[in-house]
Amino acid sequence: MAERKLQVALYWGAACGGCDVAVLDTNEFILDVAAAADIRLWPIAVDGKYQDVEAMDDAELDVTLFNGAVRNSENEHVAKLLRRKSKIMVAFGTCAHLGGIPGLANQFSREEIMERAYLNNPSLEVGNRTLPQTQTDCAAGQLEIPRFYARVYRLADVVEVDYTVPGCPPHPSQVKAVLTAVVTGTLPPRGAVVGASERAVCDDCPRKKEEKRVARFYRPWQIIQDPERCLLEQGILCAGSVTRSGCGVRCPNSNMPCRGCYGPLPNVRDQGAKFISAVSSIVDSKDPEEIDRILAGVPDIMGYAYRFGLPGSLLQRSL
Amino acid sequence: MEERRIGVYVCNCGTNIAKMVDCEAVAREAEQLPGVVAARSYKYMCSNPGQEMIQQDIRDLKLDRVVVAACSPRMHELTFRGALQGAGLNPYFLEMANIREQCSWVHEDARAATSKAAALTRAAVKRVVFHEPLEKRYVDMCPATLVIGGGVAGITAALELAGADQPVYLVEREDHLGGNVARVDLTAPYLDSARDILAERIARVRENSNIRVLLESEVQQVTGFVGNFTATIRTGRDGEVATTEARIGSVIVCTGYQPFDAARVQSYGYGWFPNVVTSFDFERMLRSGRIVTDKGAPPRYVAIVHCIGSRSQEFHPYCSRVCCMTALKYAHEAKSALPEAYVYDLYIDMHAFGKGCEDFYRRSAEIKTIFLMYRKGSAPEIRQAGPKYDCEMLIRVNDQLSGEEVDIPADLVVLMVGMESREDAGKVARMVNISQDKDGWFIESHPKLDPVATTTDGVFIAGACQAPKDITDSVAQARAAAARILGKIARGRIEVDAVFAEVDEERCSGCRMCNELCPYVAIEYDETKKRSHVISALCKACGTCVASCPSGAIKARHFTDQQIFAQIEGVL
Amino acid sequence: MDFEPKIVGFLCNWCSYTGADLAGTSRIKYEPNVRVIRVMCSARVDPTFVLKAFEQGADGVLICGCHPGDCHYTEGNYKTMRRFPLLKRLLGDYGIEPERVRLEWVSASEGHRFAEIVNDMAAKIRAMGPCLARPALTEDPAQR
Amino acid sequence: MDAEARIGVYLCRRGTGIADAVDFHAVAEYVAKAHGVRLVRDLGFLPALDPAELAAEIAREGLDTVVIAGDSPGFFKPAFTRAMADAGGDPLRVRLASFREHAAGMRDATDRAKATLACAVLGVPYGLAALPDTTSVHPDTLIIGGGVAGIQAALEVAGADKKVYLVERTPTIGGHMAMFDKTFPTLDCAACILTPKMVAVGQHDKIELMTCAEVQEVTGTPGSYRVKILQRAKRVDADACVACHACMEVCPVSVPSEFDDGVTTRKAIFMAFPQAVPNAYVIDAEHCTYVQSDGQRCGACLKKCAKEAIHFEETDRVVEVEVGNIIIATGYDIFDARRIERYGYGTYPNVVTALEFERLTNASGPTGGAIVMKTKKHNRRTKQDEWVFAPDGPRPKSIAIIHCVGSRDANFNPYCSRVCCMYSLKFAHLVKEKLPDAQCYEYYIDMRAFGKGYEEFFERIKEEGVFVVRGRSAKVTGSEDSLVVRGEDILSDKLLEFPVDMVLLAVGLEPARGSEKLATLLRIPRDQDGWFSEADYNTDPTGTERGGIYVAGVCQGPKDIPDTVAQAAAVAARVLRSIVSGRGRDSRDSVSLPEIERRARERAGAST
Amino acid sequence: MAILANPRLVGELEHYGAGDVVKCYHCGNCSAACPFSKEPFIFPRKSMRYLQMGLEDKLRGNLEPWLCYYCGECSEQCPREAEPGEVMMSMRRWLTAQYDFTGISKLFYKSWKAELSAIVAVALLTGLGFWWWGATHGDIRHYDGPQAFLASSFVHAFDWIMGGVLLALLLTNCARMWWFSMGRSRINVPLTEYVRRAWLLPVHFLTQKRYRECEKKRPWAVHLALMLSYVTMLVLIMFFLHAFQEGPEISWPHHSLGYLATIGLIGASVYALRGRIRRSETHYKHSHETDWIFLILLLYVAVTGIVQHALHRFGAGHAANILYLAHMMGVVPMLVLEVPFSKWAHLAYRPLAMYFSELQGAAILAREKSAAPAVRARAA
Repeated sequence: MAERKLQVALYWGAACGGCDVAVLDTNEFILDVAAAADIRLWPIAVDGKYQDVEAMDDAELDVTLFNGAVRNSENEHVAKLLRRKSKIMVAFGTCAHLGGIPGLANQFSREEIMERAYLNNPSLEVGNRTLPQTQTDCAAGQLEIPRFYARVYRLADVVEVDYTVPGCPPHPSQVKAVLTAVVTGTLPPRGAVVGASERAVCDDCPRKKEEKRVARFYRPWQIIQDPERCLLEQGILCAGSVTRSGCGVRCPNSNMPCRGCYGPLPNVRDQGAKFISAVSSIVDSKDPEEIDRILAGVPDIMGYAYRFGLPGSLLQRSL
Repeated sequence: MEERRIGVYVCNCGTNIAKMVDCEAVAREAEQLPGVVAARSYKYMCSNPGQEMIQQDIRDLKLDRVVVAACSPRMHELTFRGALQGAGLNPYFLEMANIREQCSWVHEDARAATSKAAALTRAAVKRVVFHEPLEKRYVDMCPATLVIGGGVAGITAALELAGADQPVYLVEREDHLGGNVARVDLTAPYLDSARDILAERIARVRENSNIRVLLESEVQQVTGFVGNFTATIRTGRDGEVATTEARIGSVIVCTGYQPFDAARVQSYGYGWFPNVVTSFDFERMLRSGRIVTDKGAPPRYVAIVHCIGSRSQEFHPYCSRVCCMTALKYAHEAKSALPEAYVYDLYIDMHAFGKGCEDFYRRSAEIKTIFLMYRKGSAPEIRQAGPKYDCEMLIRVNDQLSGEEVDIPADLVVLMVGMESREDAGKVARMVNISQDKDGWFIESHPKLDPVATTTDGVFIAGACQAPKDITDSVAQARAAAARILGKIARGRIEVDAVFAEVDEERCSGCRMCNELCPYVAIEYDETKKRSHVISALCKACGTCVASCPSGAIKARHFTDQQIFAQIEGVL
Repeated sequence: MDFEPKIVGFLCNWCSYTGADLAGTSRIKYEPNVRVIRVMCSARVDPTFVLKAFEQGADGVLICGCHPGDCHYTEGNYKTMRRFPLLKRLLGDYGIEPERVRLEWVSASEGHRFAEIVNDMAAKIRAMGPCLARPALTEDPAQR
Repeated sequence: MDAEARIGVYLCRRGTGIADAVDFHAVAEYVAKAHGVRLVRDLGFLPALDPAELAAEIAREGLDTVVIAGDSPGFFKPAFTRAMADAGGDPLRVRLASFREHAAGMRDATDRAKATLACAVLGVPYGLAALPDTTSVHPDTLIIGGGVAGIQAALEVAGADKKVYLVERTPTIGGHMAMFDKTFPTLDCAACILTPKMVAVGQHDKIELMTCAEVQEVTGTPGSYRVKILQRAKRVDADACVACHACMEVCPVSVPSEFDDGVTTRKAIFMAFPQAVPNAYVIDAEHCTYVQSDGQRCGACLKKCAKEAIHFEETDRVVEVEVGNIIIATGYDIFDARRIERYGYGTYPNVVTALEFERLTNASGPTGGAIVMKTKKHNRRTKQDEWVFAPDGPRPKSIAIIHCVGSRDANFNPYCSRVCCMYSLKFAHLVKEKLPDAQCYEYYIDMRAFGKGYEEFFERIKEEGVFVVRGRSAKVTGSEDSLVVRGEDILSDKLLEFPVDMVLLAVGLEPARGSEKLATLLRIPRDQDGWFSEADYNTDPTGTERGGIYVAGVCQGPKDIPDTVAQAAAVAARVLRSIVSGRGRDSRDSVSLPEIERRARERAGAST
Repeated sequence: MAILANPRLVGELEHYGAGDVVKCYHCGNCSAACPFSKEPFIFPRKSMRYLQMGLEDKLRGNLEPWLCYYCGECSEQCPREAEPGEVMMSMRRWLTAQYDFTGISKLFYKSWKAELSAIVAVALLTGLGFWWWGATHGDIRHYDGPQAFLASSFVHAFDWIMGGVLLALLLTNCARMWWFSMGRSRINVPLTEYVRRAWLLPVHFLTQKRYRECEKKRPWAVHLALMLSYVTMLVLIMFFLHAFQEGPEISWPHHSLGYLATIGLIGASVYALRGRIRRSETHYKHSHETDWIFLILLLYVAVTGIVQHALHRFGAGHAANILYLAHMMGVVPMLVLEVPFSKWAHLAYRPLAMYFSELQGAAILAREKSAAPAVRARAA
């Protein structure tokens, strides 16, 4: 095995590029990667064409780190292509894992999104009514651009995923961990989440946890928080308890509540549902009106519950 | 997952189910489900042959899971669990589909009912796949009992337990024992002295070293679980307050009733007319030997009005059960103390149902009590009599027996106030975790076959706190409660249900979300391990913590997410 | 064929399930649209169950518990009560009409009430038509 | 004891049976000698007393305490209390010495009366002074009667790991409740709640169930009774029998079914009902051709039984057991409606009793629960026309339910049977449920809907459109297929003559046959109506005069199911109490008069 | 307007024998059991209710007690042993007292001693008066003829005077009865109806036909025999006294009737007395003092009458005269005291009540028919 260099592809679907940055954030480790592996596809850093990939034998690639969600036909096409060419398909980062921030678009229909982006956007030139078309005839012939799907999918919705590396973006240490595991052949059983904890962020969170009773919810900027005490107990909607740890408690350590990017814990099917269940359970009132009043302090419930995972939720999208 | 071998049994319940549900079709449909190796329908699944059929199949077909589609699991789940156990299968490998109470009995469209029954059965099959073997556990039974309320029921229960040499804490709020019976002079229908009855029992209570009587005391808190409760009892009034911590195994709630407030019924003018009194006011008069009007003269006309606050749309719909006989007792007593007086008795239906009661009713008539029957809902009206009458008041009543509206003279009107649940019954209910019905009475575990137990293990109810009751019925109930407790004491240990919640410490992140949610304080947080865990004996398996655990680290045994998901899939 | 809604009912063991049983023992008739899943307490009803039901094709979900103050587990139903507003809002955001999810208090003595609730809910949902959550999930990949 | 006490003793009679058993003259002489007694007056049979006269006498004699003694002294108490208050005395110092309470059925009623009076004079509760001594207790218990009371008591006692013998006269336990369809007011099905309990009894390893058995002789003393039980031959081995019905199918004998109250027939080899416990066939020797012919004829079942469970050679045998406690739970029989000719029961086929109707409405009954009228069928065997309930029989269009049949009636049973009102309402509901168009009339005197949820049930029945007629109907006239019920509707002031298709007689309850014999056997008293007398109405509704013998359920007086169950459990408390503590109580008559006197004096001394 | 209840009425009626009325718990069995109880007169329960409650006016205007013949069916079935039959009987006594304006009737019913004293007084007065007249106007040894001790002309004159007084008393009482039951009541019966149905009066009087509707026929037969005997005898004496006084040969057309009547009187009164002593039938179970007095008096009069007659026919004129005195000492009190003031008054009241009730019933039913079809619909 040692003679043959590892064949690696990195690809981004509907993504912000943060995951790729996270790979680069491994700093000099990337050189070790380069030494140990051939990076066969990495659109952000390496020139490469789809034809090259198509030309590969099936399973020629050892591993593909696929970040980003599946938003359009190109994403799906490439995902399927890479799946065919790879021995191991890794959903890399929250977008691939659960849909991520792009997944929030699942609250809206394709038409609403198009309308918002191309017709009804304050940054557009007045009067412009141009909408992207999948096929456009021009001087060069017929141009084809990918079809914009009705909703966002997780990578797992379109192809079989072998491993998942959660995080928005994954912590550089996870990137190291997963690549090391591939190189050393110490991968866990298929289907596992790699590089993250089996417990919630709270487990790693150093803040002091006591009685959980909340009589009012606050946005982080609304109060001066106690840096020692559990944010939720202070009324700040922290998703740490419903979120897999592995991030190093970066947000709470920065006095910001956890937003849940690492996704639900292994035994939890729907992160958002659990989030509202847990958070509302600790509302300190038995009076229906007061309960309503307290819970009114929770803004944008969909956004809070599924900031990183609407396509991964049970219902996946709004109707 | 290994392949399951599931048996499905569809009960016809005579025609109870079969009339509306095509049981055979339900069985045939179930047969198609994965894992199902046998599906049968039978006339009475709960009968001995029915149970034996299941047991036979378990042995012959090596079943490892059983689904019974029959009546409500509240009815026969235990029966069938017993059957499984009898065949050597873990009793929790059973799931029931309720196709009678919630299907055949409530639907009129046989096709829809059958398809619903099939869905419910399918859900049960899907669920049972995930059932886990559970074992019952045993905990110690503390022989001491806490009796809350020192009325006749409480005293009886205490004496019964103490008579078997078991320690009892008898807690009474007042400074004396006896409760409402202590306010009564004689008892119906044999006109025995209530005072004598109590004197004897109280003397026995005092002489019994097993009974610790705590007067002027209130139970503040009851924690723990069956066999192992701890009660905090606060004794004394404002000044000197002592607190007793008692370790007890059972609780009998005998908090009794409170009389209905007669002033709430406008037409009787209680509180307005000085000579309109309640039954308890009248008892006081009888006990003092001074039955007089506000003018100090013995009344010439005594009127007794039944059903004050009872059997009414406006106040309490129920019958208070004892007032009729008490009213007849008053008729006797009034005739005895005031031989010249005329006694009227205004009733709706005469509830003289107990032993000796009909005879007492007859004798009340023989001593010339004049009975008038008024209609439920049209209460008699009382007004001041003018100077031309030789009486204080006139009662206008539409007598149902003659069809005439008559005025009857009255110098003294006795209102038979009904019983209502005590104002603070809710507090007691919450303290010992029992429920109240719409009228505030404590709810028994089963109205027919378990009239003294409650849905909370180790907590019993006796006497008029469960529903209006006379002395003899209260006494019987108090003893019945004592029987339950003695039975447990005799066995020395108690079975604790195998169904409870448990924390998977491998998954618990110590977020402490659940800690405050548990009403039984069954969840303990380990500061050193930074993990929570459930004290299973305290757990009542409600599942609150399970639903809220953000990590999914708490499992409700027998109600796991997986099982319920499967069930959801099944019903749809 | 006429649309017959499927309603999943989560009933607490002590009050509502008993109440529904009472409807049965009293032979009170109601629509067969509800399929009951028994839980020990309404507080066991994880919002996930509700989403799961819609995912599986339910047209409505009914959660019944003891009346506030009556809970067999003292205050489990208050927890249900607390969870419900956010759940409703979440479902609203999902685009599921509020009439499709109901939280009702049904005591052990309210067989009639249970029947009325079921009938009312069945009628309303029947008028609304099927819930589209499941069809949306099972759409044809070609239609993406 | 107050040395200066001035006590007046008044003897009075109200004319109950107990008064006759007591020698009032002797009692008066006895009490006159008691310390502090200044006045003894025998008032005889006065209907009422004049408080003014009494007050004058109390003042004249300077009495500070009055003791009223007699068979029902309570009646005179208010008069004396008033007299005491009027005379300026302490109204609380009026004491009662009731002979009724403590003298019922005693060997020497006069001695008991004396003792009661002695205690009252000393101001000591009789119950304390006369408390029987403790005895040691055998841990086993005998329960006579396998109805719901017996079942409940058995399960309670056995649940504490104590041995129970449950003796039942018929081939199955379950009693009347097993025959019922629904129970009021919740309408849950009786069998559904009872059969699991029956199964539990049958399966319990601490309960020795003896069906077809009767108690024959009881000897011994409280805490250790030796009981001879006659175990009648069942002639079928219950363990071997699998209740396959094969034997029944070939049995040529057909007799009215007791379980269906005679509305259907059964065979000579039979099982009372499919859920019977023990779930096995028995042979009714009285009707079995084989047994009656000494094995000369028939024997068809014997040949048919594949499991060879039938043993005709089996004979009655006597089993002797020793027990510490005996619980009587023999229940009731229903009033024989034939005794009231004017209702036409036995004459008109469609005049039926409540129990027959109970079987008719029962899903396991002759019509599968359909309410039908009786139709004429020709019986080929007897060559006679018979009126039977056939499943396809015509549905009645109107049904009248007559309450208080045999109850609340000086000519029959003066007492109220307590359950008839509610079961009648239940029937009305069932009629309305099963035949919504049928008219249903309830003829009642007082609607005794007193229990938890009962009144609400009554309201519901009225809403369902049942006509409630306040007035007992007096007669049923008509012919085989048309009936007229004549009764007064008091509330509407009308004399109603309704033509109806069916009349349902709400027959009352009577002590079970044989309870007289049992009372003699156990030496416990019965009241004037034949129910077993409880030790004390208020405070000991389940005890009897004899130590270690208890009554539970209807055999003590009519009762509904919840009250029966509560009582059965209450008895279990007594039994368990004695077993757990190892101490029982001797019979009430074990304490002699001098002993009671001695203890009362001791207590009186102790209390001052 | 509500009526004021009078709790004392029950106590009052106790004197008339209605003591058991308090036991009634109004099951309605009696009204349904009674063969006469028909719309709109449903009894005896309702009457018992008026009594229990002390609705005196209602009771006073109540004709129902007169509709009852005391067959005893109600009392036998009564579950409370409230003796409705006897209560109706006592109400008849009370009503008799109410109709009587003199108050004598009330006195007699409340005190048997008063009645007995009055009888003895009247008997003595009669005896003395007749003795004086006889002694001054004739010879005790002569039964008839000019020397007759008590000539039929004299007796006849006396009869007619006494008859006139009795009739006056009875008629006023009957008028009062009419006033209580018909005149005062709000049910208006036109005069033409009174005339149209007047034939009912003699029919009921002579046939007692309603009594025959009772299930038991024997009481009716006995009662009819007694009644017819009495009337026969009364008519014979009032109009054919001379035929009786003549003799000693027997005037068969008159005497045969007289013998029959005597047999009827003696037979029926002996039967009734024996029944009351043995309490053989329900309606004999309870006996008011006035019942005894009446029966004994009746028997006495009948026996003295026939013995006197025999003596006369056998020529023992002396003895016959003495016995005649004794006979008259019975007859006069019986007629002047029993007829207007006691049990015998029902001879007039009962047929009147039948007559009135028919009128009233027709009026009530007609009114109900027009006023409340809904009520009837429900009953149907």
